[in-house]
Amino acid sequence: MIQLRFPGLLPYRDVALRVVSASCKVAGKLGGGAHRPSKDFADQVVSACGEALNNIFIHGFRNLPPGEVVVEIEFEPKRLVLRILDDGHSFDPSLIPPPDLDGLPESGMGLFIIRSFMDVVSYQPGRPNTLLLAKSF
Amino acid sequence: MIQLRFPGLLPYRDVALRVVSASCKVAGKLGGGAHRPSKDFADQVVSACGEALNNIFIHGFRNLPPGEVVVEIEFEPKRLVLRILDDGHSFDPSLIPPPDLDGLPESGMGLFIIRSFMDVVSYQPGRPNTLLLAKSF
Amino acid sequence: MTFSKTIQGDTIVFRIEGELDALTAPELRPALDEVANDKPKKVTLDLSSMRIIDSSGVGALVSLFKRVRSAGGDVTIVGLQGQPLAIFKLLRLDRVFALEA
Amino acid sequence: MTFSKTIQGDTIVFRIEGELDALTAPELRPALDEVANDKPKKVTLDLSSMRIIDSSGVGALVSLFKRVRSAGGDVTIVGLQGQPLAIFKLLRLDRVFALEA
Ligand SMILES: Nc1ncnc2c1ncn2[C@@H]1O[C@H](COP(=O)(O)OP(=O)(O)O)[C@@H](O)[C@H]1O
Ligand SMILES: Nc1ncnc2c1ncn2[C@@H]1O[C@H](COP(=O)(O)OP(=O)(O)O)[C@@H](O)[C@H]1O
Repeated sequence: MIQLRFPGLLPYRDVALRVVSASCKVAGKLGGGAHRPSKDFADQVVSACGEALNNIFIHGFRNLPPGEVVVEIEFEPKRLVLRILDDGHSFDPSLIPPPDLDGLPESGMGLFIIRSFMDVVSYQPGRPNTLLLAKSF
Repeated sequence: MIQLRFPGLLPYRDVALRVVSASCKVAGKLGGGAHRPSKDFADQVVSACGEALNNIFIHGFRNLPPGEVVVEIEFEPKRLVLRILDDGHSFDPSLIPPPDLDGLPESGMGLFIIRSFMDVVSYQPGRPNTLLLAKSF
Repeated sequence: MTFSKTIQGDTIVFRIEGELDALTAPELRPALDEVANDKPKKVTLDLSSMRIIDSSGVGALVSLFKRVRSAGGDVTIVGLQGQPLAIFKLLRLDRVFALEA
Repeated sequence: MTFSKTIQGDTIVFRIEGELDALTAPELRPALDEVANDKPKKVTLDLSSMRIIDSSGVGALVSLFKRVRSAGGDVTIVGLQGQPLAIFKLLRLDRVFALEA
């Protein structure tokens, strides 16, 4: 497993996403080549993870001193499992409707991107809040 | 602080170095611009950290099941402090002589690179072994 | 993220490089406002060196698009590839912007 | 890391891209052995797209250099920049290899 801990501030977004994309390449090297995540796979996982992190930085720690965020990356033989943990505000993702793309929205697309690009999206509110994301390759 | 944990295997080298170089950019963003690490600074820190990791992967875990490696990155106002922790074999860096560069060596350059590019290099054997590297910018 | 603006005939060519995300989109807003306020006939967004975009970055570009269009102008995107292309396709923006390789 | 070899007249142009490090240097060794075994008069190493090198990567290139030179040949490096340039300067290899921009 790869685990990254960092302060819940937007400038750390890039650090976390670099780890996610580099991890996808490692999975390819370790897997021996038969089954390796593609560039498209990595792009989609990075996109989803980036939106989840934005939400924690912007909504989760709104009016709070930014706490630590933890990203855990685990590769099963044909699947990536990502866990994102934070101690910010909890929310209920089931209450967030999909955006009306025809209306050309300028926000409210984050969860849609996460759900579209990942196979599994499961959120457990608590201390810490845990977002589990998984995707097969 | 940024903390990364990963298995002590060569393929994870790139993941760790991506974190180090992305962290140097974050330091620039957070610092407000007055005093920020340059590209040359990041190149030198990445070089030193890469050699230290190689040594842990290759020498530290020689004949051992590879354990977890921890990289901790902390930015003081004008200085980067890096801590690399591993549970592999310990060694005594003071016994390692500098390479004879005129002889065009093909190995034995790692510690020289680390010492040349960092201001502070301090190794504490133990469980874990702790290598502290620091460099002002 | 870095950006640059050049005028080519009746077209404003606006080039954005690197990361356009929640951190950097606010830095871009004033320059995009300026483009929109010029009420240009044609805007070309050169995204060939854009490494990554997120929903905040998309929001900034969609906002520009709406303002240029409502003033009777057109926005064309060139060079979209990699992660930004994946996001544009998912959000069906390839039907909104004129995309050119 | 990826590499390619092309012949231009009496010169072998060997291009190495990406990361040349303890992980990838062993993958390069057989191809470098082949270059050395050809006993070429001139070898040009194109490192313009090399992102990062470590002491293992340097070791592989120095080994090639020694073998080419002992067979009476020359090795020139072009395009060295960024982190690899910093390493070559530190190890004073800019005095050994002919470096060209
Ligand atoms: N980690 C979080 N903590 C608290 N609230 C959140 C979190 N993530 C999302 N939300 C809520 O869900 C809404 C929709 O999120 P999203 O689809 O990412 O779009 P946007 O962030 O642009 O509003 C947010 O506006 C916010 O109210
Ligand atoms: N983390 C480590 N654990 C055990 N031994 C080490 C470690 N790092 C370095 N050494 C010892 O120090 C020697 C010199 O290391 P270095 O200068 O990096 O060159 P090289 O790794 O090419 O031999 C190594 O050959 C090894 O014997």
